Amino acid sequence: QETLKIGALVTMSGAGASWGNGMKRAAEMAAEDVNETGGLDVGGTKYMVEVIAYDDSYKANEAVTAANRLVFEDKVKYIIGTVGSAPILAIQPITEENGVITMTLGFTAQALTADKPYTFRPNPTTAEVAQPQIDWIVKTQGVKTVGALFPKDETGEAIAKDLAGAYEKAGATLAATEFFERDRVDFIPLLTRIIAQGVDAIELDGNSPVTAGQIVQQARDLGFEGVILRTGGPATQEIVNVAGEAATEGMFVHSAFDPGVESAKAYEDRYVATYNEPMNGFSPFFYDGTKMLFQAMQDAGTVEDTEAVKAALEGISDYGGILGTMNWTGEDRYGIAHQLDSPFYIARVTGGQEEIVARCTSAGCE
Amino acid sequence: MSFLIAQSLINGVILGTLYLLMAIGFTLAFGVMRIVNFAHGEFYMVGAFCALIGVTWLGLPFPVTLALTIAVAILLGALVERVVFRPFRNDELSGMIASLGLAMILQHGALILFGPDPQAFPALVSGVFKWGALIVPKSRALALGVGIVILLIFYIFLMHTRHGRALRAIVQDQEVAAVFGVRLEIMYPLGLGLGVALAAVAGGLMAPLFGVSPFIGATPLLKAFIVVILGGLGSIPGAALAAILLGLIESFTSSFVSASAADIVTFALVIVVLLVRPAGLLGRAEA
Amino acid sequence: MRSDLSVRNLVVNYGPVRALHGVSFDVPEGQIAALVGSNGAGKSTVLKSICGLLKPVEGEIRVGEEVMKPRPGDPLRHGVALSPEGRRLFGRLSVEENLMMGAYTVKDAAARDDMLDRVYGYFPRLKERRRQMAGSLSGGEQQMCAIGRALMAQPRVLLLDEPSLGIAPIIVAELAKIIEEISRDTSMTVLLVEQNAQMALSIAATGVVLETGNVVLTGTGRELLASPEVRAAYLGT
Amino acid sequence: MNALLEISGLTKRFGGLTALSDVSFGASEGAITGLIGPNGAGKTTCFNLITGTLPATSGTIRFRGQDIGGLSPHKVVEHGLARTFQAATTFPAATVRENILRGALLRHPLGLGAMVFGGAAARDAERKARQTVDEVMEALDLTEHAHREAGTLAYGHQKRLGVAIGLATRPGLLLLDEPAAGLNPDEVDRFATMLKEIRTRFGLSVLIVEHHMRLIMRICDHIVVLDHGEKIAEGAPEAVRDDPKVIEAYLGADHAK
Amino acid sequence: MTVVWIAGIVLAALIPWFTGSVFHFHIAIMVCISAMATGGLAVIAWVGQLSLAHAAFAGIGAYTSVLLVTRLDVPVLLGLPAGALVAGAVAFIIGAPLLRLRGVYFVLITFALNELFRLIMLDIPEFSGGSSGIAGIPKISLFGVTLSNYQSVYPFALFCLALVMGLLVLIRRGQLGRRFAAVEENLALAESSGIPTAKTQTIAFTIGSAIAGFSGAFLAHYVGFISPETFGFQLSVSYVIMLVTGGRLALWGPLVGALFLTPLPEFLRGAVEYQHVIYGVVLIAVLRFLPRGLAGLPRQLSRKGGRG
Ligand SMILES: Nc1ncnc2c1ncn2[C@@H]1O[C@H](COP(=O)(O)OP(=O)(O)OP(=O)(O)O)[C@@H](O)[C@H]1O
Ligand SMILES: Nc1ncnc2c1ncn2[C@@H]1O[C@H](COP(=O)(O)OP(=O)(O)OP(=O)(O)O)[C@@H](O)[C@H]1O
Ligand SMILES: [Mg+2]
Ligand SMILES: [Mg+2]
Repeated sequence: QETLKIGALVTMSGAGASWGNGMKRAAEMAAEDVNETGGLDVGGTKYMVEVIAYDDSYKANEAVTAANRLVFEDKVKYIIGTVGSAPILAIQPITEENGVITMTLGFTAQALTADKPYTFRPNPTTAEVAQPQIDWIVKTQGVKTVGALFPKDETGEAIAKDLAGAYEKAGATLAATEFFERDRVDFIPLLTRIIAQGVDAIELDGNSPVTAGQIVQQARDLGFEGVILRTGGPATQEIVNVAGEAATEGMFVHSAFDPGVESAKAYEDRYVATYNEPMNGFSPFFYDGTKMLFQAMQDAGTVEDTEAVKAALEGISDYGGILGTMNWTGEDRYGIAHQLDSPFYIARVTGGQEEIVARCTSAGCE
Repeated sequence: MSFLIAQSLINGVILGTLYLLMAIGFTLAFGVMRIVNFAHGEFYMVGAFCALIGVTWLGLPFPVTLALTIAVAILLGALVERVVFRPFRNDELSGMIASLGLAMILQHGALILFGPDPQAFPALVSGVFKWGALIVPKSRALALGVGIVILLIFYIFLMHTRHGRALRAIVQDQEVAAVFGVRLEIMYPLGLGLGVALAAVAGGLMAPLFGVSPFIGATPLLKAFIVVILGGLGSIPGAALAAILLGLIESFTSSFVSASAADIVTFALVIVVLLVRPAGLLGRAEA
Repeated sequence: MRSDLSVRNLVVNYGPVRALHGVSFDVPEGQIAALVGSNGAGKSTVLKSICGLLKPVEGEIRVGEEVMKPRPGDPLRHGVALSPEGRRLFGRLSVEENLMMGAYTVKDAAARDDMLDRVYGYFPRLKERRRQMAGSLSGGEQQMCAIGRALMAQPRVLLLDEPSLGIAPIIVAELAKIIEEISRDTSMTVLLVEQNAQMALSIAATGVVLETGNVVLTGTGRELLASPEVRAAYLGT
Repeated sequence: MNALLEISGLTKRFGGLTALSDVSFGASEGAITGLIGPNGAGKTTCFNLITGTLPATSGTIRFRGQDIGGLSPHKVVEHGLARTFQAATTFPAATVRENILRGALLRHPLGLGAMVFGGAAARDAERKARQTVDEVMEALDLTEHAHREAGTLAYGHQKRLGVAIGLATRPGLLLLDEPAAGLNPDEVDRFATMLKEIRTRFGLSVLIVEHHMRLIMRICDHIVVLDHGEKIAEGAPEAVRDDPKVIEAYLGADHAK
Repeated sequence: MTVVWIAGIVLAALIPWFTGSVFHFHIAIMVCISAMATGGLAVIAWVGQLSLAHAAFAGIGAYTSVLLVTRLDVPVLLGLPAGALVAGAVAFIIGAPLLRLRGVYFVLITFALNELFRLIMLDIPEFSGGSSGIAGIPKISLFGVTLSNYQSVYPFALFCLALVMGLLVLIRRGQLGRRFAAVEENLALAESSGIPTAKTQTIAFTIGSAIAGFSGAFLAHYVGFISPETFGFQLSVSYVIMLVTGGRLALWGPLVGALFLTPLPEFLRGAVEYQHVIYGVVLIAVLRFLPRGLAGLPRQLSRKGGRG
């Protein structure tokens, strides 16, 4: 019996910690699953899976040091991480050169390119999910002009661009966009201006849960009565925590998670029971992603030859994950099909809870 | 347009006062005790968690919670003074760096205890005051009112009582102050305790507005830095002026130019002020 | 309560260097004593030890019957106040706030205000400058403020370290009168360290001469003034 | 005697307070000039203006015929004007020798390269500077303290060290702010002798602020009296001592004898 | 004393070759880079100033070199000194007004400056890559030979560090160091002893910031990725921590600080949750029990031994 080490290079301190913990725990639970059955059976050898978790504090330099340690010291061939865009770009020279398969959350488009064959992204980004949802919202809610606030960072800027295009296509306009420094807590002046432009809706995609919550609350305080929506970034519970039930009532959110789906619900329950914290919305993707990685190893019959594992991973299709059926896409957008496509939903918040109002695929909603 | 100007003015003044409240404990530690307290934001965070525990876990009324928060914070501050800052009383730089260590301990301690996610904090009041088109959210008005009262009490204590005077004296010459009967072993912990208490009260008051999580300390620290630089070392009126100015700049640039411009303008102003008036807007030059 | 000051066998070190080698002397209640000696003799060291700023290696300091603990603050409780060498004002407090710091432990507000008026009476200059930051005062003004601050404590034993330092001649004469007057009116015990031995010894009942950490001569002020050694060494005539 | 330092119409205001108002006087080559006056008269302020520590509100300051108003202090020192401070001021953590050496280097300027990389010029400069230091220490009787840290010296010695640092810059005019404060009369006398010696030995002129009338009367060739920021008298020591205005403002009746 | 120091440091420098671990090479390279940057900060500290804008100057050096190399095809070997030069030039220009402030005021204004740098870089994405930064930065190459692996970068890093430390030794021992010390101890007296304090401080600030620029450029080419966030306030703080832990005024302080604090997180990385708490505790303990920093430890020990 042997040990298979998997690295979790995620953010566990600072503001990205919610995501990082969600990812790390997903990997741990996936490992627990196979360890309980006596280990992962690859080509006749049983491997006990061990997750080695390091914190990158959402910083590129830290991530590089941690990646070096994982790759050269711990000799891992698989890394779950990173959370942030800058860290993934910073560690790719190491992971790609050494053939380390990496599963990142980082939203940057540059994370997936044809010359980075070992990087995969098991969660959909705005680029994937925005269009169908926006089409649906524009159609059903009669939204014409939209205002949006984004953090002035890589993710915020990328999302702003994607969304502007998506609204345009849907026949509405992203009329007012504002970028702000991350630590900002007061949005009243920005909202004052946006609302004064007479927008029908406010879009919150790209903001951290705390920020999104503050924006919702302050917008409602200012008497904004239009639609508030968030077409990406599952974090409804956190937003409700910050803004309160009253302010979030009727808000539309993106959700990857249908509590009606048995396996998904089971995962959430297990998560909460194990860690005694609410589940982060990205966690299920990385659980599925890790599981797919295991399957790829089994398909390839090796844990050492990551080239073969990579090929096997790329070959998986119609994977039955806890969130639904999953496939690799992204050839046309990124030049490499390393982007996972999975079903998702539009939910309305009522009484602090998500209530699914539309089911979507990349083709469209309802 | 004139509506937007009036609303921006109101927003700016309110925001400035909230910033003042966030900053004032730092001003005390810095201007009076000569500690550049990088853990200030974490004490704000601790205050917010105290309020959270009081209101949601223990179900206490908000005023009671606030009073308890102050008590806890004074004790915490006194303890921290004893354990961390005492050896650095005459060494500003080492004290400053020790406070960085303290900040790490507090933030990650909170992370271990409470997890990274923001916590739900029930709104105390909801709705807005309206005058024509002008709007003031009631939640802010409340924080503002309580904040101003606390600031006034604090100002009177520091400037017009003998203990306040003693606090200001010990930093300049603790030996001589002791010779005249000031009890250092009480005054130092008290001074820092008050600074911490002010930070914590700010955290408690603003928890309903801005949420509670282990990471909320960054903003108050940044604002406190700016307010202190602009306002001048230990000058409370200076801090007040600077905070309002900061609020107005943020409000007006955000409303009329763009949000990212607000920060650049703020920092550029900080640098210009320091160059033109090194002691800050109302600060007095070092003797 | 008696307030005579008695120093017994005081030994003080700075690191490895011994500054006082067993200094003993007494100042009777209500009298003025002058401590004279050349630079580095250890006069300031004696005063600092009395008010608890230095911890003696050996020796005992009493006010009346009570032995004082060698830490700052305790001597004040026994009524000892100091106007230190180098003034050491609270530079960023105003003149008046400095004076009020002197009266930090004085509970009786009326007595305190009364004393403030008296100090302003002695040094009208301070009254003119009461709102000015002490750090920006002229040297002599600072000296007056330091003396005033010590007076504000309403001590029974007043320690003055070179009060005439940097003070204009016209005020020095004044100062001697003030010290005499205070001591007489309030039966305050005064220990005066002075380079201006002429002035100090002429108002002192007792004189103590210190040389390299040892007491070499004691006597009444008058005796010392007349003593040829003292005249040669400290009066420059 | 030529006027080495000429001050005319010097005025300094701090906010509403006029610390110095339209003061004019001079200091002659080779002479010791006294600057006296009651506390707060503006003497130290006057020094601060001459040496560039504070900017003057108005007035001109000429040294050897050159206008040195508005120059920064280190430039003023280069012109040959050194000063000591009223409070004992030293480099507390350095030894006495090192303290004086820091002043002595002024007369042996080096390029940035030589300062970092050394070389013959740097060694030469250092050697010459050390010579100056030895001379100064001897003249001011500090040799026995050469290796002590300045911060541990008794007050009186620290003041003398201050004079030594100033002297090491080889000034033409030395400005002394109460150099004898804290000395006993005997030491004052010795200081007076010492000062006269160094004046001849180093070819100095001196402008001195002091409250020790003995010292002033003994050594000064010329005295300027300030009161409330204004010049109230000027002249030979005896004349100044007997001037009723000076007696009233500064000396007091006791000195009139 | 110096001999002991040098022997210890040479031994420490050899560790990666003994263990042969690639990761240890990485850590050793990071130590070199941090030690250089901290060395620059030390030069500024010698005139009594603490700069919280040190990361910004590292950033200026990094961006200068990266832009020269990627846009103008300048060889990296020239890019590194160019980074130092530009950082130094910027420091020289803004130094004069900034350095009128001292003590905590200088700390605060440099803090503001670092933030301003970050914000401005975020606002000019055409040069800085904005918040997504610049990835795929060319590796260091010497006369056409690319230092492609860690084992080959390390000797070069050691060489650069030796240069920087050599410069520090020369400054400290020479006349310039004497002037720095005078300014640090008593500015007013230094000025009136004929030392041009403003100029002296500017020189220190320029040299220190140029060294920071060099280290930043090195970092950029080594790590291969930079963004404005890389050179944020946090990095400045970590340099300050290294300096003070090592010993603020000790010649070997920066090196010792970097040597201690760069690997320290690695010992704690396993204790995921507690590592930052432990780090904080260690920091406070070092400050408290070793007031002269780690570099002062031998002296402190020998003194204790001598007495007891
Ligand atoms: N902090 C110190 N560290 C080491 N030695 C000191 C310290 N303070 C004073 N000394 C030494 O102790 C001796 C006595 O100093 P002290 O200040 O008591 O003298 P003093 O009589 O007051 O002289 P002065 O008339 O100059 O004020 C001197 O030799 C002095 O150098
Ligand atoms: N920075 C300042 N701000 C306000 N007032 C000041 C400042 N500096 C000095 N003064 C005032 O200016 C006047 C002149 O001070 P200066 O120090 O020149 O007096 P001086 O003649 O040297 O007195 P002394 O003999 O007591 O040292 C004093 O009344 C003093 O209080
Ligand atoms: Mg003395
Ligand atoms: Mg004076």
